[in-house]
Amino acid sequence: MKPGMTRRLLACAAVVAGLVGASVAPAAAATLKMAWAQDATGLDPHKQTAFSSIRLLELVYEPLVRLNGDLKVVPALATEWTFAPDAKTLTFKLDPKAKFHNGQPVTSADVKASFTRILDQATGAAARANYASIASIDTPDDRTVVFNLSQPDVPLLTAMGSVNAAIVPASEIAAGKIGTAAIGSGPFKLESWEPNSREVLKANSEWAGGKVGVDGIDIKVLPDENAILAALRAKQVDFALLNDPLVATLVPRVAGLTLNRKPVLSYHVLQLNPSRKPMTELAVRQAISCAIDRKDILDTALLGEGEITGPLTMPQYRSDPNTLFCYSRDLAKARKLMADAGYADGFSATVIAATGEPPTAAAEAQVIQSQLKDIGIKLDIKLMELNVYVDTWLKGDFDMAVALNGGRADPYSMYNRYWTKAGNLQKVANYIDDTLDDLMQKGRVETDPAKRKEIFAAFDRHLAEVSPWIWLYTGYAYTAQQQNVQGFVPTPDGSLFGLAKVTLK
Amino acid sequence: MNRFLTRLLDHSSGRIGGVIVLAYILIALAAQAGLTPYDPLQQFRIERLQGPSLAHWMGTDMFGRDVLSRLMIGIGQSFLVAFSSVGIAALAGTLLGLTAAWFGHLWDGLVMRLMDVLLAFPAILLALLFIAVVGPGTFTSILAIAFVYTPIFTRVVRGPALSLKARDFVDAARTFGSSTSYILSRHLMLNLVAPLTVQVTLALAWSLLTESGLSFLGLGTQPPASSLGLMLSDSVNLMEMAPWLLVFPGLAIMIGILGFNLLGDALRDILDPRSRRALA
Amino acid sequence: MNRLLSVRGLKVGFGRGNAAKTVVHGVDFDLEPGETLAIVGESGSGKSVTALSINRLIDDGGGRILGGRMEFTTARGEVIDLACATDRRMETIRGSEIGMIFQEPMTSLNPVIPIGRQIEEAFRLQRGLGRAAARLETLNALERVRIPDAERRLGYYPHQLSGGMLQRVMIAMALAANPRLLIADEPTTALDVSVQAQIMALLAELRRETGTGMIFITHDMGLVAGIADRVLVMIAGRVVEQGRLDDIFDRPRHPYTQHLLQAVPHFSHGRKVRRHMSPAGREMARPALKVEGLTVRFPATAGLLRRPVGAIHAVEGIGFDVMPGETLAVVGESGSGKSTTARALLGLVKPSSGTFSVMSAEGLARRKPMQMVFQNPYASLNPRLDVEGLLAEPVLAGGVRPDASTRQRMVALLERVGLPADSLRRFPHEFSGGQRQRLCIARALMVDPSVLVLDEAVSALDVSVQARVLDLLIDLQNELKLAYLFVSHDMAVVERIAHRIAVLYAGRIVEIGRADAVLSNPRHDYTRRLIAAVPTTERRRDVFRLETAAVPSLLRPRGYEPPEAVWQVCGEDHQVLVERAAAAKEIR
Amino acid sequence: MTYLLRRLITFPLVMLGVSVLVFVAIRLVPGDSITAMLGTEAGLLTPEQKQALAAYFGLDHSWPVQYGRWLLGVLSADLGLSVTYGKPVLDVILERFPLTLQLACLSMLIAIGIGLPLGVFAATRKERGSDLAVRIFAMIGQSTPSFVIGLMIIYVLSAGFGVLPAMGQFIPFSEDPLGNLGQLILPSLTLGLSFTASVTRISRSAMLDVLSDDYVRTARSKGATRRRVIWRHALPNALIPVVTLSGVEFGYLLGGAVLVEQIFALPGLGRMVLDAILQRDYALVQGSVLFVALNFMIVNLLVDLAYVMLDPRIRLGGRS
Repeated sequence: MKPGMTRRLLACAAVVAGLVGASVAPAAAATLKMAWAQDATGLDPHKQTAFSSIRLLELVYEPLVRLNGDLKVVPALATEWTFAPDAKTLTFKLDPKAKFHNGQPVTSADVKASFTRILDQATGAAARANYASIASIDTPDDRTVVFNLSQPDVPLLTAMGSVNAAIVPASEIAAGKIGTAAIGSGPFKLESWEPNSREVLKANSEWAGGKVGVDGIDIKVLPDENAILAALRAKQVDFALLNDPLVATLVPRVAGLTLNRKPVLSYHVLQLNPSRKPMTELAVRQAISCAIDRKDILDTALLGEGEITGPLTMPQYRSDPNTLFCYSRDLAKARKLMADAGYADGFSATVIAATGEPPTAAAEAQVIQSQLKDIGIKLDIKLMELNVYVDTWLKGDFDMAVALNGGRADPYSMYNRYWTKAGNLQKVANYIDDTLDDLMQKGRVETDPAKRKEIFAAFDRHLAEVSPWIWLYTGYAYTAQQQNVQGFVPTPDGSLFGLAKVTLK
Repeated sequence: MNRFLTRLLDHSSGRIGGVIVLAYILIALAAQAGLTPYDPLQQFRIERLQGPSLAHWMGTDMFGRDVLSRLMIGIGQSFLVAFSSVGIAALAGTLLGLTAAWFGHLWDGLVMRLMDVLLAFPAILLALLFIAVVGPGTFTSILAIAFVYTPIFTRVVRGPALSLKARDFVDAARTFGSSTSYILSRHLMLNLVAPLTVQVTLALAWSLLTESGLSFLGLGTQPPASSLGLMLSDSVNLMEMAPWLLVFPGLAIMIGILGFNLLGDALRDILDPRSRRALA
Repeated sequence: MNRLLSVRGLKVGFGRGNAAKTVVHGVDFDLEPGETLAIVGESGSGKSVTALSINRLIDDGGGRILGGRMEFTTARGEVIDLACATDRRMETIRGSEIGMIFQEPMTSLNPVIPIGRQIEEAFRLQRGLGRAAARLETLNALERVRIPDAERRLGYYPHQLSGGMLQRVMIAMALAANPRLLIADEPTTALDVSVQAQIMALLAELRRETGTGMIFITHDMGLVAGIADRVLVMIAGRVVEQGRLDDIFDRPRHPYTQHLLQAVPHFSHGRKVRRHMSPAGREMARPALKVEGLTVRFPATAGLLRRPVGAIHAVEGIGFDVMPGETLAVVGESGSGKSTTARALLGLVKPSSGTFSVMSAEGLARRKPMQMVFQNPYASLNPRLDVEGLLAEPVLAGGVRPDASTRQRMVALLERVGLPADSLRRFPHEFSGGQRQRLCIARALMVDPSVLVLDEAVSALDVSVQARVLDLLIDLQNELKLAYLFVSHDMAVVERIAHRIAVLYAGRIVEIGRADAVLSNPRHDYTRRLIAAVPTTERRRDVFRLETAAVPSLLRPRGYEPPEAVWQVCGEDHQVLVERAAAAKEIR
Repeated sequence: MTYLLRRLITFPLVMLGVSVLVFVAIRLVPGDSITAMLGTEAGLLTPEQKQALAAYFGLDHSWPVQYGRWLLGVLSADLGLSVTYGKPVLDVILERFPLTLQLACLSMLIAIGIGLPLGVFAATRKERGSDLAVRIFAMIGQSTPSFVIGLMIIYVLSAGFGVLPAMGQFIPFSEDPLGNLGQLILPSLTLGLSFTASVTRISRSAMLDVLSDDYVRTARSKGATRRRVIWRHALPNALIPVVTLSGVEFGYLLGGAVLVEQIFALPGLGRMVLDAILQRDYALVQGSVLFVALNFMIVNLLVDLAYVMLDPRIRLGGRS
């Protein structure tokens, strides 16, 4: 290339760079610029259950109580609460300072109206199942709400900490505007929302929870996580949510970027379908459990980004994985179990997984496939678009499924849907076990934390041993931030509520 | 046939394109026959994400699988998708275009409006919807790509078929009382081979691209099988950690498409009577 | 030195390296100012290449001048060697000193630019005129080439004008800068005979007026006789004979020139017609083909909803019969309906009314007793089938599986039409035009027809080849007692082969009868005009009359039925259509 | 002109076909709006709740009834309500469309602006070095998947220079012309590269064809220079296939350059349709596909119009 040519090319590049650079306009100093890959799918806090929606709604709406970084129940709209000893009445005192974004105070009438809405079948709130034990609601005064329960329900309190139990203005409910306008009482007001593109949040100066650290949050939806990383590099965003460990692990390599990782409640699991042969055989399921090398999957598919876990993933209830059945790979035992069950030559099965949800699903399936090959099980991987997967999953129409299932702060709320006889998702789990049902019911009634812990430890052990599913590990919730972002506290439920206290330097 | 081959070999881009395509086909066949350095599915998980070395010429992927072996198998897979989808589309398109041109009137209108409907659908959406309905996989992406290309082939065939229909030798055949099927197969089809061949090679290049695009969206070939597009999309997030995972399949796609394009250009030069006149 | 052009040892080749091929091997000639030189030759003789070499357009076509000199005297008296002038120099010579008109006026004008602008360009480029001045000049030029209504036609696009009009436009363009030399490369070959006559007349007149020297390239000796001062005959890139017109025509020395003048069909007003069948014999025999009231109309539609507005009466009430062993020539110009007639008989278009019947020699209607040979032997043979496949098709179409006897018949027929017996495995592109037409004839004869429809069957062939194919056709007719329906526009060819002639004009037969009668004593006005327009070697330096009669529109309103035809008999087997006006007069 | 009008008549017919196809196809995809919103939590719904949600999403009727209602709405320019956006479908589409339109226009500008001169240039230097160079460029441009180019550009810019076009939100040209161009120039380049390559190739071969036509020789015989012949005489004729190609490509681009929009995080129409499919926003999918189809056909009509402008043979019909 001639020198003149080079100069001209450079000049062109400079023009392009100038154009590109010019577009990175400095935003208002105290507005947090944020990016995530998946956007909320709706604004109705009672109906939206997807993580992507909840993360947004938590900044706008508030429930009565909230879970802190250690999953302890802490005040939100309610300043105090009491459980009757028989665990059949739950009383809340509301924060007198609490106000909705429209200026109205939050009263017990709003609480009653909100829960009435959740419990109304016509609303179609999926979270209703968690609050089904509420028989009636009394409002002795503006500040007091009394929930009368049809049966003892200790996990209810923790369940109240979900944004799915957010308190919305009774007037908005009456006007039928929930889901179209977001009037909550949370730290931020939703100023505009362009789904799958951007949202603008403004700090709520009248928030009862204290002063919000930033003037607002400007959220962009960048569907490709590489683009998020690039945007971080180019300082287009201050703060970002990341999903894919392959991308997240690159963050610390970039000067000036910090990666926050927090082990989460949701768990990666290989779901077996115990109603399908030969997974009906306990020995076969156990053999699979023994043949799986959880560390190996974690290291390969997630680059080691996670923690091996049993069924219970919350810190208070978690047991040492090494005490659980076959948590270190034992091929000899696995082969023997297979032989005992009459499947010495193995068998063929299909494992389903969703494309991109989690991003590691396909990789996990491939490692599992390779591991199970060692005991003669021939796995076919069937990747499905997420909704197709969910549809199939809900019908229980699979041999095995690679899944990332959501966790909850309370073991009962987390698992009653699968492992109690009346569980809503019994047909997904396809496994009925008296011991498990028994332990679950005990845990629901027991109010003493120490005893609850014992009950659920037994549950944990038994579940791992009968192996209807093969629990693998929990991953991390990742957020990445520039140096100027300070004070973010991540929580195991992946909540971004900590943004309320973040400041920009 | 021999004359044709000589002319192809005399044509510089035909020579290069032919060599590339032939090499790819040989690689694909060799891989099918098991002549890969390693089992492409074997996961050497302790050797994960290693760069190119003597043991693994193109390095290893995140499962410790040999990239070269997977590339070889992947070429076969991509070619399978490309050839089958284009084959189906060419067949369906030829049938529709030929009959539309020949019978005309209502049938022509019906077929062409239907093709308009398909063409008016954005191609990638058509493929997306199709795959969403049937579920992803090799066979589905073959059908999806075929689905997208059928209207294009229909148009490509209908035009020349219409002008062939008006040619004297077709008139001559009609004066002999030759049957419609005879005229369609011997007079029209035989003369459509040239434009079709050109279109087919170009469509092959396109479908290689489409296959990689579909795989990038997670809708193409399913793991652990490998195709060039899938290898590319799998490695996108590892781009910085393991660039060789992106570079080799990327190059393989580029060269493959280049091969088809060169071959297509050469065939156009050789088979197109217009350019032949220019040469004479 | 006042010679206009002096060419010495001109050698022209195409391609480079191994593929290099010389096509003109040393041509010499001189041209005086105002003189017309005719270069005569058949396709491949190098005549067009020679012409294109003079203004060096051969460079654009991939050719190269390999040697020789071409000394050209410009208007200012400079002498330049065109063989080695630079491209820039040539650009000032082309158009201003040397104008050129081409064979195909339809494709030689830019389809997307109005003709006015194309002519204007010539004025602006060569005479540096401004837009308004160029426009004025253009108008003058169009009037000079007798384009009526010139002002309006300036905005026309080429496709809106007929071939004759376009060739006038080309001439106007070529003469824009009053060049000293005009090269005309087969300027009338693509045109109808009466249009050809007009163009020739125009060229002659303009030459007289402007004193332009002209190189006229043609294959037609008849045209040469009309216009040339001197003649140069070429074969395969070499000059075989050149000299003054009269010397060449009266005392041709080279055998090829002799052949061109004698063996090739030239029109001679019915003096060379074939021996006729006696009228008595005609009445005795049963006609092989009998056509009555054949009418073909194409619906014409207009507007959004394709509202029918009437019909194109392409063929209107045609009737004739052809005896076994007899040739009926159907003559007419483009648009006269002669091809439509042929196509209707073969079932390629559906007649609106009328009947026809075909009888074989034995009086039995066979499955396919009528076969057709098309005009263009290049287009009527499927290029992807070998000869065996081509010849087998009529047999297959008859529902017979080709067997050994079919193959024998193929070989015999190939031999009969004069093709090598080993042709079966070869493909059409391996044959010359004449051979292909022989192949077409063999194909038509495969199923033993009694009637052969020959649609301009020799028009696309070189003149000397034409003669041989005509001889073959005549031999075959005598041998097999075939009835020919010979459709043609070429009076010279018709004179050679026809026993009887039907003249078609605007979809109707206007005159029909014995060939000698029709040709020597044409009675219908149109027939007379047509025959007058045919160039012959007998009329030297004859100036054609300039006239511009347009073919009437064939579009008729809905429900229009033409009046009954009234025939006037004017001799033994010779009748002529009485035109309506005349007929009305007679009845009165 | 009648030809164009006749084309217009087939519009509704094709649109009807498109509407039926998209309506049926999106409903054949397993998983519905409810599972799309709730994910696995949908399993917790009671039958009554399910019914309530089905009514909310408008899924509580048989397909023909749903289709009929939707079609009636469409006829009165009401494409229905998007459940994810909570807005009329038409509003959502019109919000997203400007970006895609601009992206497509810029890509086309780049493609024609670079491809056409390059193609013409190569044609006039057939078989020479520069022709070869152009052809190799065109080949490589056509052979590289656009997402690879896009990813490379993003990586090089962000890792190498720490700059990046503004992502995530569309900066309208009217508000910030420089910012708008800065945002769209790279995606347009990415998108336009293969388009440029095609235009180069098509214009080269069209030019070669035209240059061997008789009227080019005529123009030369008039004394026109090579340049004049190429630009004045040959180009208008060579443009016809280029227009065809551009029309088809432009139509596709309007349908959304999904991959490029995804990579550069641009909220365009293509990504919106993709999201709508994933979120089973039936009304939005139907509405936007219909919209895209309409665009495609309008572009085709424009191409026909361009033919008419370019080619008097179509404009004026046969001989007058």
